This record gives sequence, structure tokens and C-alpha cells, in this order.
Amino acid sequence: MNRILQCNDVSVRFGGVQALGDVHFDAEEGGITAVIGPNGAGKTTLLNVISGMVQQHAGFLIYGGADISTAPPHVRAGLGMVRTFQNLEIFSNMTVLENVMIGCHGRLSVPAWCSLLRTPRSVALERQIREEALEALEFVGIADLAGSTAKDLAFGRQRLLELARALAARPRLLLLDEPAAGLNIAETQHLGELIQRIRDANSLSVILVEHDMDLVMGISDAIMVLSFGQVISRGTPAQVQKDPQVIAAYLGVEED
Amino acid sequence: MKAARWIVVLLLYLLCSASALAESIKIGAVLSVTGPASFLGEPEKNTLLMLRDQVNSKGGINGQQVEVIVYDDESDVNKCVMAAKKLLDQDRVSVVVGPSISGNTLAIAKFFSSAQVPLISCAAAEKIVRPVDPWIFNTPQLDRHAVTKILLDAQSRKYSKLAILTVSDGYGQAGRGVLKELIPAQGFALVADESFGPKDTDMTAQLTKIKGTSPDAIICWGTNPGPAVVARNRTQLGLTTPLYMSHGVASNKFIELAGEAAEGLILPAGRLVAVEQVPAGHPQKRVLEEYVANYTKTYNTPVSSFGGYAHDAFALVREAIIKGGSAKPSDIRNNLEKISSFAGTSGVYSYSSDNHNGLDENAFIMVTIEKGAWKVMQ
Amino acid sequence: MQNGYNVAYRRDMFWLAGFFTLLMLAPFCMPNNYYLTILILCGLHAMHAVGLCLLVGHAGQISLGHAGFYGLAAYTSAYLSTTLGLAVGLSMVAGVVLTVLISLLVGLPSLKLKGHYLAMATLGFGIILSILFTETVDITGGPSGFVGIPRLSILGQELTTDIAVYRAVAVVLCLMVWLSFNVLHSRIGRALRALHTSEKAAQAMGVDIARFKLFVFVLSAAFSSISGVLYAHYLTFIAPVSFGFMFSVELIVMVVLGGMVSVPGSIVGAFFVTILPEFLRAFENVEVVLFGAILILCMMFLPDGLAGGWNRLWSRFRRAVHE
Amino acid sequence: MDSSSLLQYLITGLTLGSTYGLTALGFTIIFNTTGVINFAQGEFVMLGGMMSVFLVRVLGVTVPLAVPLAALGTMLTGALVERLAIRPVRGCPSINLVIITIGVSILIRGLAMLFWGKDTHVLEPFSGDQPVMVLGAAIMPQAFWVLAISVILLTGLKLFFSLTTQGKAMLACSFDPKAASLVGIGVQRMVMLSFMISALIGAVGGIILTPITMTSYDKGIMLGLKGFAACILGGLGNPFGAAAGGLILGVLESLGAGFVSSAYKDALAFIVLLILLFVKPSGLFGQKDAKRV
Repeated sequence: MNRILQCNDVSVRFGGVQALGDVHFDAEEGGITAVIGPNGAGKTTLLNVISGMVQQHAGFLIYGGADISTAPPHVRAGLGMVRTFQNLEIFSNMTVLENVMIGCHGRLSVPAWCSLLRTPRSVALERQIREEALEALEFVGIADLAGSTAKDLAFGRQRLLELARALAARPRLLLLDEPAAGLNIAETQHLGELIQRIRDANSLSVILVEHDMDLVMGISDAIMVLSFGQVISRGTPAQVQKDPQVIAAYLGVEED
Repeated sequence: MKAARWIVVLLLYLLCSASALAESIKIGAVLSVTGPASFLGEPEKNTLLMLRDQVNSKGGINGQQVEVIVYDDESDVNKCVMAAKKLLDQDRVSVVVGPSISGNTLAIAKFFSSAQVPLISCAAAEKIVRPVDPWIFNTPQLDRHAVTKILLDAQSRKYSKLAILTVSDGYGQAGRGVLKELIPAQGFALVADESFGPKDTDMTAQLTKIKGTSPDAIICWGTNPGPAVVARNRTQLGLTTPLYMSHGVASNKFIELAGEAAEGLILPAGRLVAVEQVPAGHPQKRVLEEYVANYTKTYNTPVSSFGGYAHDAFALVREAIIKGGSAKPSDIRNNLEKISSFAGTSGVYSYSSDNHNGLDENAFIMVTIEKGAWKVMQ
Repeated sequence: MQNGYNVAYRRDMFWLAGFFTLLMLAPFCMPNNYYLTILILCGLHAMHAVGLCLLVGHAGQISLGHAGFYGLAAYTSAYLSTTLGLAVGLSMVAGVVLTVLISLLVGLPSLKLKGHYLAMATLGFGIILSILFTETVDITGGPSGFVGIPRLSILGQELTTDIAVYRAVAVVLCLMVWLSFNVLHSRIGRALRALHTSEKAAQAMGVDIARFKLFVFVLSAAFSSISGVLYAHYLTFIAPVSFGFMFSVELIVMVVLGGMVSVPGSIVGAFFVTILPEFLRAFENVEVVLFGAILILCMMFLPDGLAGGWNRLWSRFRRAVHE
Repeated sequence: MDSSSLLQYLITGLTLGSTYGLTALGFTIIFNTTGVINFAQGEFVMLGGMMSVFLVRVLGVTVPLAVPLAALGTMLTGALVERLAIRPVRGCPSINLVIITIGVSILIRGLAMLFWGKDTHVLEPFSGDQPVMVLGAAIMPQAFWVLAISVILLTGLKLFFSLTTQGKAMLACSFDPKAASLVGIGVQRMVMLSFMISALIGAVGGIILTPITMTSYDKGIMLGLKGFAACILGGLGNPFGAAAGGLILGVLESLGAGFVSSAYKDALAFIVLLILLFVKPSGLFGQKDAKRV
């Protein structure tokens, strides 16, 4: 299989703290790759580096064959790399539909003067954006909420909204940052199915940062385990589950 | 929708104001009663209202009562323009006194020439009356006259190197222009040209810089409170270089603000600052005494030479109406130009078709400050 | 449902048509030029308010430097037409173009700053400009002002009457409102609202936030500069006091008073702030106190501005009708 | 340029800068508890000056008595402003609060104009105006007063924030008002306290500066502007940054007037400020993450 993303020797420091140290990380094309690890292991930092929100101090990133090490976030988004956020970053004052329409922003565009003068081209594009946004909403199953203000949605629905917004961007690589945080068991199960369905329907790749082990073990093709910024294990779910180092890191047992 | 409601209110407002007195002479005024130039506008407004009451209690001008409509422009150009339009288009006044400051006068001058209503400005800039616009007059002494007086004094003291320190507002700019023209023309060397902001509170840096050029005298051009700060800073720095001030500070307020630092400063001023020192036979003596007495009695505050500008404007208008027996704007204008040797508080006016200021440097006397009081220099 | 988005746009267009008609009819209710002058100034101020509504209300980027752009355009056009004798139309275009370029240069580094720091940077820039207007006496005429600017002319036709100027201002204002509605109902408007709420998420969705901030900054500066050239050639006199930082603050007051995110609201805010002092004129010295008090009370009782207050009133009225 | 001139410029700049620094200090304290820039801060400075002038000149109170009275009066005004204009709208977006403070500043300025007139007033220096000469540069005795009182104020603040319960509670509010209210701190009371403290600082500044800068009803505008600039220069939220920012701004202006051009001294100061912001987007001593408006 092809690798859609390669992270080589990525290091990040915050002040004196080494958040990531020489991390190698690959994501397979069409696969669901999970990153797990205890709190403070550097999972979200890794996601931030991949999406360009945090600049790595060392190392480089290859995405779809191109070096994107210094590309700003919106450029990476334009290349089909779209993320969600651990603490929900929805646009709370906009409607659900508008939120998802933002997802189309990078992909469906006209020059600014077209928007300014509202040329037929701009009007047609707006219609297309609208339709595609509705499709994405339907896909995650909240199309009936299109007209509501985003902040009025229940928490679980807001998670789905964020997913729909990411989908509207038609990503090649979807970065999910703890999508199950705050969801109940039923919702988490539904989410797991949804992620797989998304992957299959759009033939995209997923990088999943998650705490919920049932979800991770259930849907991942490959897993990498981080602890204190270091990779301590990688492999299939079955391999990782048996790794004594992983068990030690999670249970806090001293290594021999 | 909101706009519609405003229009209704506007219309109602208009109806109310339309029922004004008939048969009276309407004199409008746009003055800076508030804002940075309120030290000009307030005494001007007080003076106009006082004169109106005086004239009306004596039966008006030519038997007609006088109505004075004063608008405050808050020292702001836009408000001044709106006030001028209101006076011209809505109140339909026969003549307008003001504005208090030069910028505002220049901004509204053209409305008066096109409406053919005379404007008598209380601001001093030369641009107002040169070149002459048939409908625009002014009453204050020109900066040119003040500078000429100062330079004559400097010449008599054999000074050769002069430094100037001017405020960066309309008044200071006008003064600086004339100073930079006349100082070299009269054979002096201009060794330093510094300025300060109208709201600055410390001019030590400028004075220190001027000190480095060792001039024979410093000329400071501004209105309160800046020059008072200059005077104080000069004493504080131990600077003994003589300091000239402009007529912009010719008020008791300056002496109060500058305190002991005012001692020995020299400036040109209208005779209003030292009425009791004006010789008995002088043509201005009577009008000055009358104005000072009335103003202090009416308002219980000391008179200022700025109020005098409005006094003279009103007196000139009255004179023109009496002379021509008509209060029509065009007649007022024509008769203003015929006034000659008319004594006002700021000087003796002689208007003509090519002189709409009417004063010369004799309107100024040189004064100094001694023991906290004005003293006329011989 | 399918056309829900167009419905909102159509409603705004309907409002714009009504507003335009009102502006065109207003002079017939005006007994004299004084009221026309007020309306012209209102219109000129509303141009700033519309631009700032996009910049401050929608994109959430504060600017206290727009009085500087206003003045820069006014002085540039005045200098070119009066001192250098260029045609008025050409000078006006040059004034706007120069201001747009300068706003681009200013916006580039400034818009990286956030919140109060951005406010300070734009404020500082505005103050530097107003010092230049005051001190470069040879070019600007200094504090006592720039005199003798030729009157407004369009395609070589001089607008000699106030009513002609008024119509020109009204048309330009409505064009700006139209452009603003177009922007707000497009992907640009969405991107601006998005980056206002969360710059992080907007970036992650592919919004080039620096570019869109700059776009709306320059657009609002362009509106201000157009207002500036119209002002200079309407009044034929300009002075630095009109372009000081207090005017920038006043512009923000207009937008906030109007309800921040509503274009019609900002226009009403601009009209309100411009007309109010004229009404308070009768109170003389107390005027300033009243102005301050009205401003405080408005903000206390209409926290979402005049537009918000109007909406609440309207919906209460509708409910009353239904019952 | 000789060294005595340079020294004179520095002294002038520091005296001028302390006026900005004192205003900036007041800005900082209200900003820390409310997240709002109080546009009426300059008005507090003006009130301190005008009240003391009124007490001394009109009511004939002696200066040592007038100073605490004027400070108290301004503090009361600060409390009133918070109670009447700020508290009723708590929870509104901060831009609304900022506009309200603009309204308050217009109102206070207008009232001061009505009560005390439009004239400029001056107070006699506390200990004469015979300058002290140091290496050819003159220092006014009043400058020592200003310097000493500024240092006392700063130290007092420092002690207040680190030693008293009230001070610590206020500090807690500035870090996280929600958490502070959860642990039982009356956030409203802290906001009230912050208005009173910054009014007090402003008033004291206004009083001790009046002998140098004079005072009038519209003194607050310029001081507010420069104070805000000083705040930003030092980094918002840091009281010592604000004081330092004020001094730097003052020295910049004075050196600009001395060595470059007195006409462009303010422009020079602002250009330096802009360049600094572009290099260091949250001021000299500010935290990295700037708050939003």
C-alpha cells in the first residue's frame, strides 16, 4: 500500500519541554491509523504539526509525495488534509448549514471580484456549495438541523456537525482529534460506524487520535503509541494490545 | 423606516422655528463656544448677547429690534458648515458674525459669497481678507501687524539672532508663516524654528534645543495654555534669553497660568488689556471703558480681547445699518466698505473695497508684564 | 428550503431598494439646503460605517485608523486637483487608489496583531497620518486647512448644486451597500464570520485568514477613501481636525450603536450619531453631556444596537398582530 | 549635542513619561479584572487635577488636605461609574463596554466643563519651583514628588496584590473570573474595587502633575491616548510594563523633539511603537497570547 503521509524525525519543544522527540509516523492510503497514548503524550501536538497549526522544530513531512513541512494550515487544507478539534471549534453563531458550507471554502472558489459583484458564476457556485453541504449533512444524518444555529445543538450533534464540515471539504486525509470525547457509548458506537462508512464511501485515509480503546481497537488498521513524546510501539491493534511497553505506559508499571 | 421618522421630526422642528419674530434685524453668529477654541467663542458669544440686550433696550437699530442667533460650532469644521447653512438657508439672517477660528472661516466663506450675505469673521488669518472677497470681512488685528511690532522692538534692542517657537494649530501656523517671511526680510537671522502641540504639557526639550543655538531673543506664538508652559519652562531651565509672546495670550489668564515666569515678557496687544493706561484723548478710550464696564458688570468675569473682536463686529454692523438706513445684506456690505475712522476695542477701523481688515499696526501697543499686571511700554 | 439562502439575499435587496427610494425622495421633504447638507454628511459617514461593519462586526478586526484613510484620500485628491491642476475625476480616482495601496501596506503587518494590539497599531497609524496632515504645511495647508478645492464633477460635469451632490452620494452609498450584501452572502462573508469565531478552525477548513482579513480591511479602507474624496470636493475645504483619532472612535461608535453585524443598522447608527448633535444644538453647553448620556443609555438598553432593538420591537409587534 | 542637553532631554522625558505611566497603570488594573479598556481613564486623571484646583482655589482648602479629598472624590466617581454604567450591562460583549466607557468619558468631560468652566488652571508646586541643577540640567522639585509618589503607588500595588486577600482575589479574577467566582470571590465587588483603585491612581496622578502640566476639563483625551499607548508598549495587563511603557514613551518623545523635530515628535514615538509591535506583537513585557476584543 501507498503511504499518504510520512512524518520523519519530527521534534517539537514548548519551552524546555520536549513535546515530540524524533517521531516517525506513517499513514497508509485508505487506512485508519490511530495514535494513542496517555494524557500529555503529544498526540494532539502531532496532529497540530500534521495540520500545520504548530511548526515542528526539526523533521519534515511528506504528503502525497510532496514536502509540506512549512506549508501554512490553509494550504494543507487545500491539499485535502482536513481536521476536527478535540474541544469542538464550530462556528457557534452561524447556522449548521453555513458551518458545513465553510468546509467547501478551499475546494470551491471563485475570484473575489466575482463574489463582490455577485456574477452568475458566483451565484452558481453558491448553489453548488449549498447542495454539497446539504449532502454532507445528510451523510452524517443531521440534515434536518440545517437551519438551526450551531451553538443551540446538543453536544453529540455538534460533533457530527464538525465531522460533516470536514467531509464537505472532500478530504483525502481526515484528521480526527478525539472525536468520541464526551459522547456516550451508543453515540461512540454510531461514530465508529460512521467513520468506517466515511472511509469506505469516499476512499479516504483517516488519522485518529483517541482515548476510547474500544473505538480505536474496533476500527483502526494500524496504531502508533506515544508516551512522553516518544514512539513506544506500533503495529496492528492485536500487536499493540500485547506490547508490554504499552501496558506499562498505560498502567504506570515500572519497566524491567 | 428610522429615516422616515427622522424626517417627520425634522419637519416638526422646522414648523416651530418658522414662527420667528417678523420685522426684526437678524444677526447670525457661528462661534466656537465649546471645544478647544472655546476661550475665543465664549467671550464672543457673551459679548454679542450683551450688546443685543443693550441695543434693544434703547429701541433697537433704526427702530428695528435686533435678533441674534448664535450657533456653537464646537471648534469643528463640519459643525461649522452645518451651522452656516442653517443661518443662511433656514434662519435667513442679514449678516453673520464669526467664526472664531481661521480654518472654519475659510471653510464657510464661499457659502457667503454665493448667498450674498456679509460675513464678519472674528479670526485673524490673512487668507481671510487677502485677496479680498467682497462679502468677507474680519475685525482682529492681523498677525502681520503683531510681528511688525515685535520686530520693531527687537530692532531697537539691537537683536540679530531670533528663534521662534510656534504652536501647531491654525493660529500658530499663520504666525509662523508671517514670522518666517518677515524675520529675514527685516535683516534678522532665524536660528531656530521649533513647534509644540496645542495640548503639549512640556516644552523643555524645544527650549533646550533653542538654547543650543544661542539666539538673542525667542518669539513664542500660541494661545493659552501652551505659551504659559513655555514661560514656566524657560524660568525652570534658567534661560535668560528675552522672550516675546504673541497677542494670542493677551489676557489675565496668561498671567495667572505663567505666574512669576510671566514677569518681564514682552508682547504686542490691543489696548483692551490696559484700558486705564490709554491716554485720555485717544479715540478708543471711551468705547474701551464702556465695554469693559458693561462686560464685567453683566458677566462678573474679566473681559478678554477676544470678546472685543465680536464687539467690534457688532458695532460695525450697527454702524453700517445706521449709515445706510437699511438692514438688507447687500446694503450692509456696501455700507461696511464706507466705514472709516471708526473706533472699536481692537483699533480704529477704516474699511474700503480693497481692505476688509481695516486696521494697521497702530492697533497694537507693546506691553510687558510687571508685578503680575500689564504695563504699556513707551 | 433549496432557495433559503437566496431568500435572505432577496430580503436584503428589498431593503436596499426601499432605502434607495427613501434617499431619492428625501430631498422633496427638505425645505432647504441646510437639511440637505446634514444628509450629505450622514451619507458620507454611513460609507465608513458600512465598511467598518464588515471589518469590525463580521470579521472581528478592530480599526481605529480609518479617519486616516479618510483624510489621506481627501488630501491626495485635493492636492492633485488644486495644486497640480489635474482633472477632478482623475484626482479622485488617484486618491482612492493611493489610499487602497497604503491600506494594503498598513494591513499586511498590522492584521497579524490581535485585539487591543491591532487597535493600537491602527490608531498609531491614524495619528501619524494626522500629524502629517498638520505638519506638511506646504502640501496640506497645515492646521488652518486646504482651501479652494474644486467642486465635485462627474465625467467633466461639475455638480454645482447640493442636490446633485446629494444624489451622487446616495447612489455611491447604495452601491457600497450592494457590494457589502454581495460579500456577506458569499463565501467571503462566510469566511469572515468563520475567522471571527475561530481562526484555528477557519484555517483548518482552508480559509487563508491573512488574505481575507486583508481583503476586508482594504475594502473598508476603499469605502472610507471614496467618502474622503467626495467630502473634499463637496466641502471644497478640508482641515486636519476632521481626520483625527476621535473621528475613528466616532466611526466605531456608529457601527456598535447600529448593532455591529447589521449593514442597515450601521447606516442608521451613522445617521444617528451625525444628526443627534444638530438636534442637541438648542441645549448649548449641555449638549456634550446629553450626547454622552444618550450614548451610555443606548448601549445599556440596546445591547445589540439600534438594529437589534428594532428587530425586537418588530417581532413583538408581529406577535401582537397575530394574537 | 552636549551631554547636559542630552541629560535634560532624558529628565524631561522621564517626567513626561511618568504622566503617561500613571494613566497607563489605571488602564491596566481595570483591564485585568474586566478585559475592557476604560476610555474614561484619562477623565479620572483630569478629575483629580480639577477637583484639587477647585478645592484649593475656590474653597480655600490647603493643599495637604485637598489632595486626599480630591483623590477620595475621584474614587467615589469611579465607584459610581462602575455601579451605574458597567454593572448593569455585565455579560455584554466587551466592545459594548468599551463604547459605554467612551460615553462615560464624554459625560464626565461635559459635566466638568459645566461645573468648572473651560479655562486652564494651575496649582503651585508642592515645594517651590527653584530647579535643582544636576550636571547642567535642571530638575524641578515637583518632578521628585512625581517620581516618589509613582514609586510609592507601584510598591503599594505590588504589596496589595501579593499580601492582601482582596489583592489576591483581584488577581485571581484577572486570570479566570469564572474559576474565581466558583471559589467564592465576588467578581462584581472586585470589578468595583478595580474601578476605585484605578480612579484613585488616576486622581493622584492628576493632582501631582497639575503643577507641571496644568489642567483643564479636556486634559483627559490626550492623556488617555498616551496612557493607552504606554499600556500596549509595555504589554497589556502588566502594571510594571505599563509604568515602563509610559517612561519609554516620554523619553522617546523628548529625544525626538530634541534631536529630530519637535513637530514630528509624537509621530516618531508612534512609529517606534508600531515597529515594536510588528516585531513583538504583545508588547515589551506582555504575555504571548493576546486577548481578543
